[in-house]
Amino acid sequence: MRMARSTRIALVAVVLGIATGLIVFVGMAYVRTSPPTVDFATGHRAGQAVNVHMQTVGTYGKGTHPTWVSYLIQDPKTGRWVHTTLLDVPADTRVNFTIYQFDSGSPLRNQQVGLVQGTIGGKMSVNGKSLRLLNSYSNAGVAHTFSIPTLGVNVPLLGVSSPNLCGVAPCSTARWPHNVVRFSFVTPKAVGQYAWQCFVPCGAGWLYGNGGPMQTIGYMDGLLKVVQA
Amino acid sequence: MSQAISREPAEIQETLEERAYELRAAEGATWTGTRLAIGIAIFAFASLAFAYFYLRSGNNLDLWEVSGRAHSAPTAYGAAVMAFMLAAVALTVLAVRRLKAGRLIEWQTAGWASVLSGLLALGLQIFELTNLPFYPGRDGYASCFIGWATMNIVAIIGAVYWQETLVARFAVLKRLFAAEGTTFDSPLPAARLFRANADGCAAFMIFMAVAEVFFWVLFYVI
Amino acid sequence: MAETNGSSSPPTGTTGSGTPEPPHAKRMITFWLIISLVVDVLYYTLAGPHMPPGDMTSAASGAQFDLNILMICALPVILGVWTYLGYALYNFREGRPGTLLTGPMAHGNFRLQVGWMVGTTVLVLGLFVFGTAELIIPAGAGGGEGPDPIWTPTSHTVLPIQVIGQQWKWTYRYPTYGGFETTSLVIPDNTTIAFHVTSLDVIHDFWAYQLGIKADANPQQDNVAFTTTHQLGQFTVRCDELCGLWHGAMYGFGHVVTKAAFAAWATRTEAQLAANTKLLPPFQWTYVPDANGADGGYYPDNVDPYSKVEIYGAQKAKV
Amino acid sequence: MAIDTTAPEAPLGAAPPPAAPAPHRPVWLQQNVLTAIVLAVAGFALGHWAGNRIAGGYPNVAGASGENEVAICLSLGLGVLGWLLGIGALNYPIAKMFGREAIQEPYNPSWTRFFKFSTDHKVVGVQYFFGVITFFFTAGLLAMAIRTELLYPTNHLIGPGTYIEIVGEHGTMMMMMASSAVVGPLGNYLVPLMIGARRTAFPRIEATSFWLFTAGYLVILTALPFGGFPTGWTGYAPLQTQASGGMDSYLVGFAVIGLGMILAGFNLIATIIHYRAPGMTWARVPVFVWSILATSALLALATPTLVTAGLFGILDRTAQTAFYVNERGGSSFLWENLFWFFGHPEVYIMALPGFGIVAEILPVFTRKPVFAYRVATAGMFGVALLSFFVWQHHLFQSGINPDMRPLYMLTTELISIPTGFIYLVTLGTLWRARIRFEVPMLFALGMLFNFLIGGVTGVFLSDVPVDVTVHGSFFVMAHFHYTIMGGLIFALFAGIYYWTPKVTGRQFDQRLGKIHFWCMFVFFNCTFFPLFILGLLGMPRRVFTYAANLQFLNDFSSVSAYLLGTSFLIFVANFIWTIVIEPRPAPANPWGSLGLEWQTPTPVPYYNFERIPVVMNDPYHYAEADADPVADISLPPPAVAMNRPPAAQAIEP
Repeated sequence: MRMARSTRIALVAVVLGIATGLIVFVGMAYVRTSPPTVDFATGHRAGQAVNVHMQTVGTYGKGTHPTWVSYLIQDPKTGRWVHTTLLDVPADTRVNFTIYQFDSGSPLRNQQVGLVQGTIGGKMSVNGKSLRLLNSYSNAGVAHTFSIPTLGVNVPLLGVSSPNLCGVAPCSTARWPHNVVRFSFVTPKAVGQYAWQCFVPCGAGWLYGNGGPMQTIGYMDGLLKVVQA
Repeated sequence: MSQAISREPAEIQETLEERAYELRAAEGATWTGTRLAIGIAIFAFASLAFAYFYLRSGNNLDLWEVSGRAHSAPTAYGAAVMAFMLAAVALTVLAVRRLKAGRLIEWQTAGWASVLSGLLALGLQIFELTNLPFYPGRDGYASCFIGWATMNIVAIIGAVYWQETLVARFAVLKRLFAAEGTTFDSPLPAARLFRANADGCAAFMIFMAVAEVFFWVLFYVI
Repeated sequence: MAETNGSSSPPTGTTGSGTPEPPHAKRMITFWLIISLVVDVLYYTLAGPHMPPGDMTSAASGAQFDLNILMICALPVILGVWTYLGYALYNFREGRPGTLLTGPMAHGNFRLQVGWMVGTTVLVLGLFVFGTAELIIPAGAGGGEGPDPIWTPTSHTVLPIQVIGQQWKWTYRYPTYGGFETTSLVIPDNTTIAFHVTSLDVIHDFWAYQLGIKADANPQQDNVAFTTTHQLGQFTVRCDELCGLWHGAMYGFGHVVTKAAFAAWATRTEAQLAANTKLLPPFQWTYVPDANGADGGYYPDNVDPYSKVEIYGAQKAKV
Repeated sequence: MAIDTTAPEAPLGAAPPPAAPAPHRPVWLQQNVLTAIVLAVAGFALGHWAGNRIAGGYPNVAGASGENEVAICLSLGLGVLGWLLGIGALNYPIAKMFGREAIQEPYNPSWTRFFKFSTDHKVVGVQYFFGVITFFFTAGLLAMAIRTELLYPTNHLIGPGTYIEIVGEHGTMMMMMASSAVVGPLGNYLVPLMIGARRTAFPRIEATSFWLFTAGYLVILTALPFGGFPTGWTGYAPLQTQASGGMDSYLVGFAVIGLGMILAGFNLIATIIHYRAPGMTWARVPVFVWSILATSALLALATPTLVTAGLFGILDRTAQTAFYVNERGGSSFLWENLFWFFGHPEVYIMALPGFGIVAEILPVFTRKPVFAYRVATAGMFGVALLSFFVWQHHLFQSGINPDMRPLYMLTTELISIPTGFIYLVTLGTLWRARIRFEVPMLFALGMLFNFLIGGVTGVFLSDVPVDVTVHGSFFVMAHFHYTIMGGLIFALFAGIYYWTPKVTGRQFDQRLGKIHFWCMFVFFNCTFFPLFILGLLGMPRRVFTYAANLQFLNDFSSVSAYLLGTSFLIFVANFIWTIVIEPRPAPANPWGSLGLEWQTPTPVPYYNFERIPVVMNDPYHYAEADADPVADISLPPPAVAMNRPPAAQAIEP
């Protein structure tokens, strides 16, 4: 145990240094796992509607979880599909959503979410056809929903009935069968972050179909960040 | 303390009284420890029994047992596992009695036979677990059965290991004792502690017998 | 060592200076009685009426009353210990640090010990009797009472509302209005309500804060909680049992409205939602969705006689 | 039975068989923490490979979910096994199978002994101290992250998924740490010294408990890279069954820590019962030892339920049984019952040692005997016994056995009676005392202050009608932080400041210690008291979103939490400076304690006592000038001296 004082100081410094380094490294690595945010707010002019394009794919096809179902958002500036579910939108603004839905459908766990709610006019357009309700037990079922429970927004997305499904994102609308769902709503005046999610139990392989991608931001859950434009 | 402190363990000077005192403490600790091990095992198995009765009496969605006896675990295997374990227990208890009576050859024979019987039980239990006629998540019974089989494997490994270390240690000690010209029924510290340990093992084995019979009845009979 | 080693009550010692000890116990007790009385009266008059969860319903005002009674019992206990600590630490502090004078020898005091045990026991049993009465008389005090509540309200007109928890939102079914299912919770004033709380997946907990209602939402369990509304207004609903990613976002607001307004709302909503209500499973107290999801998978389907059910309430397991 | 000092009837005869001499291993073959790391990593990799080999072919296990729970559990399990193998914890158990005696490791006075498998209870105590502190500070950093996220009501600095993971990780780590926080470092170090023993009953089991504790730390840390677990520390099923890989770390980690807890309690029980020095009757056992005995009983008997419940959880997630899945014949209530059957004794595992430390320290700084000694022990055992009968008070609103609620309300409120005993004892000890406000005393008094609030609010929670409002809210959170952080951790620091001179021969800077106390005390209360109000105002636990009008209180709490965190830096600085870098030698008995542990030389020799002491009195006779001394430790040298045989005499089961 007999060590010179300078040795002890050096030892303590090294231990503290390693500890601090580890903390910073782990902290940064952990924070870095958050997906990027697509910005629809910067440069927005008051009174102008915002157009958001998203797609849903049955399997993302690459990365750490290639089998997971996912949403993607198109960056309005570059036109590239970003693997994220975080988006900035301006407050008190009409947002027009266009969702390209590439996944197959199924009956719902709770048919209540088959109802279109919270959109302008209480309806959506599916491949150009206006609808207020999807019966998930008929036709192609419901593949996903886009729901913001705290804002009362709920839009079921019709499933694709073709067996030939896109398996690697981003999916090309020219190549793969899909449904185009359009709807609009007005963002709240209060800035804040609003959780949105999918209510279809589409996390295959998880209990109740609701684990994995269904509980991971960047896949089937996201935040609508309402900011002051 | 005025005298110099001996910091090397080998330098410690012990009086006869201290040696005797520590021996009694070690003996007592062995007794308490083995009984405490039984207590710990009781709480673990009681949790399983609780799960069994909770799921059975709750019979959630009529899913305690989906399709009656036909899909339960094979009774023959269960009975065989139990029988081999009961034999192991009986042999252990017998062996300890022989040990105390100074019948060392008989103790050794019974001890090894107990280990062998326990290993057979272990093998059968593992084989049964990997060849079940039902899916683990089929119903409450299936779940509890998998839980029991897993815990039984762990408990049998523990019990057999304990008995095996005893007979293995005996083989070594016997040579040393013979070299010193003493025998195993002597009041030597090593002999006393060995007997205390063997006694504890037998006590644990008796608990195992109770557990085997109890859970056999739960899973194969009622 | 025997407790009888101690000296008479209150514990005294003989070491220390020759001057007679001041009457510590009397001083402390006097101060404690006065301050307890003052604080209790102040609490009950000033804070009491505003304590949560308010008095919107019978359960809420019951909870508020209980909280106040407990506070009135607890404040003197806390003040007593603080008084004692403050007095003892100030008066019995060692003036000359560094010296190791000894305090008086007092191994124990039999009468004080027995008095303490009797006192705490009486207090505790009193609280138990009070708590039990306050649980049973107001029909479960707004807490979840399981599927077969034994403490039920006396009112003959109870409005049942089913609360369905799902990862991650609450929906409500009104069985007396055709079983429509909605995301808005509207309840009538001056009515006894039975909340039947259940879940379609993991455990949630339905907490209607201002109503004084809290009941776990368990899968395949009907957990009933009663209350009678007294006031109009808005109340908060939160999930109070960690249920996954959006547990923190699983909140909403409900409204207590007049009976007429409620009837109008319910009839209107029933008509509006009729198309979807037809698609819903028939109303039941509990529902059995598949453990697997839409795409199947956690448990293998069709390996044993267990039917593949995917929608809530569709069918029970085929036995 | 342990007070009889006469020799056994028969002569000792031949010496016990000589053990194999300690092998002289080259440095690179010696087992230490580095070999443990290497084998742990190897075991982890092997388990991962084996898990994928075994279960990778089953589509239900590793198909669509893209996650093979079997591989994760196996890699964690084999990793722990490799860790134990590498540190040398399994050397003797394996050697035993071949009939070998234990190898007596050569006495190692160098600092390297702290990084090895050591059977010296004093080394294990110090190892535990650093383990506990590391655990505590890691989980404390996570607490800072929690408070950071709660700075804003709806804006998220950390993000909801990460937030839930951090909340669960913080809670679980703190619970794991707190269940060994006192028993590990202080219990293992001090109990043999206090009862006059040269060793503990099962030193290898004791050492194994520590290395399982460290393994548990590593396992629970892996939860973060595996994606965390969304259930909080209570791990409620079926969310548990649904969660992703981090949940396996939780279940395996709790099982590993649980095994360590069982072993630690097991060893201490046997030690306290059988290794008390001659004359150390039950009526002379120090209160701290009583508290450790009560705690150890809970550790050994309550924890098996946790391990079993965890095993069921692991089976649900890997073998796809359905213990906790209602739709398959299981029950989500089963986990709640099993978990809380462990969980509530666990709460007292964390509270009792704190009582023990405070009751042990108060007489020293009041120069008085502990007041009503028997009431103190009765209180501790009353709490320990009752704690097995209260678990459903966590489930008042769950709908489980609603008709039994009055019973559980009664048992829960009854616990406040024995807890009240502790207050009687501590307050009685202060009566007409000569109180010295040294640093340990301040922490002990702080514990009394905080635990009072924690205890009284516990009565609120036990009252079913009030619980309807406060259950699952920040009120509960504040309550158990007041009892565990305000109770146990304050008591732990009292113990650390009190016994460090004994353990290290060095003394903390007392002024810095006082600053540490006041910062910690004030900011602790500023952090957690507002949480009571938040809970009453309707803020549930574990949420990242709250009503906008609660922001001030939350921010107040967050800022206080940062300052509370900073106060620990004072401790760290004090420790580094006055213990490590500029050691300040401590007097042999700086507080003037009569305790037996202070009668040993410092540093404590390997065998603690040159002669096994003969105890003549309890260590609380401060008031009596003519009282018998606590123990006679200066007996004449033995008439027949003999070298202790190197073989450990006890045979471990």
